[in-house]
Amino acid sequence: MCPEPIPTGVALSRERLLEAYRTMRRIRSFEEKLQELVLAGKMAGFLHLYVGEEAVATGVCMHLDSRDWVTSTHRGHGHCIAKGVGVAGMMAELFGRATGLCKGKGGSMHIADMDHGMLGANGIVGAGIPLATGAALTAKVKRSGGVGVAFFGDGASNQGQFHESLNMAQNWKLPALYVVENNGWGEFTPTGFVVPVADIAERARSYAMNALIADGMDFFDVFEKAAEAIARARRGDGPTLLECKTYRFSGHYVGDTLAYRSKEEAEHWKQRRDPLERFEHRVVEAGLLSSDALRSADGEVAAQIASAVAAAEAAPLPDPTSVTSDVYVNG
Amino acid sequence: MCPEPIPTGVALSRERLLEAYRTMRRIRSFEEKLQELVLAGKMAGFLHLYVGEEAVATGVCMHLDSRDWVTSTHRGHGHCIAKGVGVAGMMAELFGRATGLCKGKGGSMHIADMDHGMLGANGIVGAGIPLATGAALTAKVKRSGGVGVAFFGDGASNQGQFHESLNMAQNWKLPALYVVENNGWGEFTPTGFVVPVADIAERARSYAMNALIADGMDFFDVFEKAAEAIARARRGDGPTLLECKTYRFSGHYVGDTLAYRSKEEAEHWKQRRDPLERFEHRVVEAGLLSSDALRSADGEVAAQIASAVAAAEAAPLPDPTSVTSDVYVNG
Amino acid sequence: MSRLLSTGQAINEALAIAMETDPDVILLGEDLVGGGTREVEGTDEMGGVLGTTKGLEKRFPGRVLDTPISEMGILGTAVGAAATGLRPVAELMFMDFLGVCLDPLLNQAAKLRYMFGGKARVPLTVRTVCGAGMRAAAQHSQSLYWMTAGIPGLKTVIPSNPAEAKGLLLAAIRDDDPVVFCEAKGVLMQRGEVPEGDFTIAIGRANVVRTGADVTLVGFGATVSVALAAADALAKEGTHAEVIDLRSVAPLDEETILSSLEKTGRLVVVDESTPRCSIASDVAALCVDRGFDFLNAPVRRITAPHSPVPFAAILEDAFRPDAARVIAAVREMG
Amino acid sequence: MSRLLSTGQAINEALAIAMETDPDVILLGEDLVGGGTREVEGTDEMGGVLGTTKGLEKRFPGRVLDTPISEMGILGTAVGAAATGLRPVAELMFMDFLGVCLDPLLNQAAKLRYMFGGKARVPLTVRTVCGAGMRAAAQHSQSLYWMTAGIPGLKTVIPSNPAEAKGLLLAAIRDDDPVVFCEAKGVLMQRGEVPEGDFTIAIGRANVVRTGADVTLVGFGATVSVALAAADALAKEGTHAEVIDLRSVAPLDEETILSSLEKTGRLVVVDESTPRCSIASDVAALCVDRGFDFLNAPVRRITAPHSPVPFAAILEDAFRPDAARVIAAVREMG
Ligand SMILES: Cc1ncc(C[n+]2csc(CCOP(=O)(O)OP(=O)(O)O)c2C)c(N)n1
Ligand SMILES: Cc1ncc(C[n+]2csc(CCOP(=O)(O)OP(=O)(O)O)c2C)c(N)n1
Ligand SMILES: [Mg+2]
Ligand SMILES: [Mg+2]
Repeated sequence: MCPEPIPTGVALSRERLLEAYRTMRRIRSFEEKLQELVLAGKMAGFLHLYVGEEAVATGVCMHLDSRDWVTSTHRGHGHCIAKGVGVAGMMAELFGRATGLCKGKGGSMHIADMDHGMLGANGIVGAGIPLATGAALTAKVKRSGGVGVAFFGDGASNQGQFHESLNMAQNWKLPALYVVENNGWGEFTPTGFVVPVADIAERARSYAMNALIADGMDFFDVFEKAAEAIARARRGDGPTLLECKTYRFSGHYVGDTLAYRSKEEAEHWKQRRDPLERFEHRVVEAGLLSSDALRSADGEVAAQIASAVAAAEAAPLPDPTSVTSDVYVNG
Repeated sequence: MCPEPIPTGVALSRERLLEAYRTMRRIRSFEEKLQELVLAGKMAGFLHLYVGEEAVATGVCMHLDSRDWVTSTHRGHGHCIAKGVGVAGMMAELFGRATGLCKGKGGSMHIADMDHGMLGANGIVGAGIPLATGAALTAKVKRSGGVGVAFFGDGASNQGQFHESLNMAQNWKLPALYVVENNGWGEFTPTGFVVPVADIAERARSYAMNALIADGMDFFDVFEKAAEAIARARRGDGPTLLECKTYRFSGHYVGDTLAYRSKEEAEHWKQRRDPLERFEHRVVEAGLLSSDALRSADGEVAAQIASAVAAAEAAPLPDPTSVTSDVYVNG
Repeated sequence: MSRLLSTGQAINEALAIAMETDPDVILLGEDLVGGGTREVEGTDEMGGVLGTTKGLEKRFPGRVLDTPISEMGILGTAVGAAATGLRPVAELMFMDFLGVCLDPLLNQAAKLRYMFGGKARVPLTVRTVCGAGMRAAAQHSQSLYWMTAGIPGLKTVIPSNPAEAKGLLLAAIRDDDPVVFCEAKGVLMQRGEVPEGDFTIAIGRANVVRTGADVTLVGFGATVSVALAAADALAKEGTHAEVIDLRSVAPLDEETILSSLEKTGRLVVVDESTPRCSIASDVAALCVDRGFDFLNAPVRRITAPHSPVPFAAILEDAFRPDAARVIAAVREMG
Repeated sequence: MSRLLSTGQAINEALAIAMETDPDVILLGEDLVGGGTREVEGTDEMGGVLGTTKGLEKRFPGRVLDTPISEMGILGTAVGAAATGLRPVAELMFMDFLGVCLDPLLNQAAKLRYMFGGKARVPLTVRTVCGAGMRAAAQHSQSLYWMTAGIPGLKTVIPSNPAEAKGLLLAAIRDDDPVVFCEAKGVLMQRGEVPEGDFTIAIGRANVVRTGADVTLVGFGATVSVALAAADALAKEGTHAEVIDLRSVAPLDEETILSSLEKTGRLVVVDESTPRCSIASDVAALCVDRGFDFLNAPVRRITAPHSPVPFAAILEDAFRPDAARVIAAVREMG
């Protein structure tokens, strides 16, 4: 396979390329570790893994900083990591420890980090979309220069909240970015069964909104399209719907038998489109990063995750009486 | 002003033309009577009048029969009348009498007649849309040949229920028709402030749905476009979004001061686009109906409405103990 | 100094003070300004369907936002804005419309702080109109405060007169938790003395509006006047009722209710909502739990029936709890 | 004849019988079939996230409809279909999702008949999963039956074991009013004896599952087993508890509760929902109203705390009502 060229619009330093790779690898390794822990009975809860979709969160979030907010979904670990949330706090949360990011109260579907502009995973499909719209409204009213970014799935584009939020954002020209991660499936149902248009980006027309489509398995393509959309938002020119075509390598949740999906389909994506492999192939061929540098990044990430697991396992459980705290600000 | 030609696709008998006129006139006169009654303090409740929009309900419902269902909105009297609901039962309902269509329990915003395929006005903007979708589902499952028709406003097209219903209808190729009555306003806010596209019909693209636009002030244009859409639905070829450009001559509700809207705008529509006048002008010029025939229809309608008012005023009030009946089927 | 104002005017005043004193306060909702063509000669803003927000856009340009008819979007956006630094006041035109926008309250505003381990604040206020009495029928007349009161993480308040409306609304806006502020139609139509200037009424504290030793009447929102009317009538028969205005239905001021019950031994709660899973049931359940030792008689709940709200005046009047039913309940207690 | 089935299997059986006996019964919801590519070699249907609807599409082609993730659309469409001649069973995957689809229940299904003066029927069933215990945290664990129970025009039932699930579901589907059928997670995980064939359990009637003269324990859904465990432990101390399984939380079988209370004079209600505006409050309020003369002790409500449902096992376990708390409450009554 010939190496695909890196888009000319993307000029990233060695440092930044390594950062992109490290983020994608961190997501991948984090998720793989979770799968192992759940199957071994060491971790409870419903976990939805982001494996295969790493380029999307990474390509978008590399443009974001402390002014910006992201909202996420049930499949939220990747967005957290890409937005800079630490894996130690995340791991402790998933283990239900007092040291977890949410003191063990949130778990995978509600993991959040207000200090890193991460306004939460969300267990309600579509519910993160208006939250990000609200973050964009704050940015606009306060003239912070920030952007509100909602990540959500193809399935979520069938929710009323999608429709209402995008319409409002366009009316108000909010600095918002709507990233639809079209991974071809909503639970066990293929997207084509429930979305009668080929491109979800088409839906932006209902709001006269700017739309872009990216190859969600290609960090560079996502990075480039997101750059355009975010610059537009920061300039005050309004929101964008960015569709990233992607695929989830694993089941809908850890434990999913995958009986509904053909092995061939999954193998095709894994063998041909793996975003980490594609990234590596291209940066190495282009002489931008060495394999050695990447392998040593892999090692760092692995160590980081191993230590997150060890720390989480050693951390204290929450005090049962804390079940009634944090309901209100005072008490 | 030269008479506009009647579309060649519309070949209606004298009988049917008179029926169309009578329906439009019945709606107009009914609404004007209500306005008079409310302002005179003889009738209570929130009344939203359909004056100016008569051609829409009439042009669509002339294609419907007893297999078909319509759902409506807060502005529902016109849809009732066009679907064949009797004005006597309607008037009694609006007077809150025991003889009303809904025994005085529904009132203007909930007027309904299951015997005439009228599944209710609706006080919740957008809520009639999935109800009509459900009626279309029944028609499909039971192979009744029927169609489910939802009438709703431009404002309702900003509701999540619009989005979710149209998407489902297209996925299932339901025999449904979605008629958006774009009258330029949602309460006191111009449509352009909250709908960023010029044509709401554009929104059909989000679902790869068939879309049509009609001049909602022209009976013939609505009739022709609705014919196409309903034939399509009955053939099993799926739903259509039909946008009718129209205007409400009166306020949002009876009592509205109309301070928010310029008099010139309203006068323009009333003077130039009145659907009854345009209809009359054309059928008379074309020699299809005589002015005399129309004036005698006016007289019949006026008498019918006067007798509906007299009967309603004389009718008994509901028994106060009936407040707790009809909550459940048994009791 | 106080003047006679309508509840709507008191609310307008509270909104202006909140916006004046905190630049983070914004308003959003349908037709809050209205009259989008107000640049057009001869047209004007409307200031909401009831005129409550009139003039605010002119005073605070860019901070009063007209929205599409998209309640889920409005409340969801408001939650996001609240969590990221604004202090939004969202308007839900009628409380019945909770049907189309419950999620931002139920699953977002109420839970973000808890789910995030105490690390978020959602200083959101939702203003909404509830209650029967305007011939607006089943979908524009419900008293659904029991739904929001039952959701942990939310607070729900309901003033019974214009002054309370002003003080409670200012408190709600400044509260760091999400608060649902209910404007009962029966109260919106009232006028009353309203103090000038900036003041708040504490959320979570009931108000004893009339003292008496024979029976406790608990009301809130529009039923406070019903309870007071009953108390007047009962006084003439020599029965002295203590009347409590809950002001806040969540949190519930249990202590004020219990200490009145301790004194009177008898209690009637008047609630204009339907009976099941109601504030009335909670008050009665409190009495038979923590107040058991004080009870000398059954606790009666005077509520609407378990029915939708009917349209016809004669039916709607039969639907609404009135003083006659309260008086009869007290008399029956002997 | 009866066999040991899981609650999910019992539900599957009830759905098959309902579809077999009435061609108007259809099912709709997300992933009810699933595996849209099931024509593809080597793939299969899923039959819902919990496998409850497995096999039904094959048996009743065209009558099990997979939907988009559009709960408002699903329920609204189901209401329209029910009013026009079908008898739909719609699935709401988790009851927490009421947040995004309350309107079709609150303002449509519950009210059409009344608003139309008794001239409509809405024979809709909504199947949904509620309750904590699966480490699914705040947005997938709520017990929101109090919300639907509070809405006039709806019925809400909740079985406590597989056999009840079968009989109540068949009754719900055949009922001409809209019924919300709650599948508590704690019950879904149970197995039990289930009679074969077609049978129904009357909606609105509670079941006395254990008789006793000392105290009444009222439970429903997952709390029936909690009450029974408490009754076992109390029996060892010589306290004989009567245990009532409500089966239906709306309508509420007041007579069965009151006649038990008349006998025992003491009552504890166990409800896994949060406390405010709960079924527990309604039961307590009933006791202090119509049951006042029977009461010998305070009525205790054993519920979850007024908090969202936490994720960590240790917190979720503390959140859920358990037998120990019931036992302690009874002991305290003396
Ligand atoms: C409102 C709501 N409906 C249904 C669900 C159950 N559910 C969780 S994830 C999911 C599929 C989501 O599909 P998509 O949006 O494409 O995201 P993906 O899982 O593919 O990343 C569903 C139906 C939910 N959590 N919330
Ligand atoms: C869910 C909901 N939101 C708000 C309202 C209040 N309301 C009643 S009519 C209306 C305007 C509707 O505009 P449109 O859909 O264009 O219909 P039109 O009145 O122009 O016929 C509004 C906002 C409502 N009834 N329901
Ligand atoms: Mg997907
Ligand atoms: Mg309009």
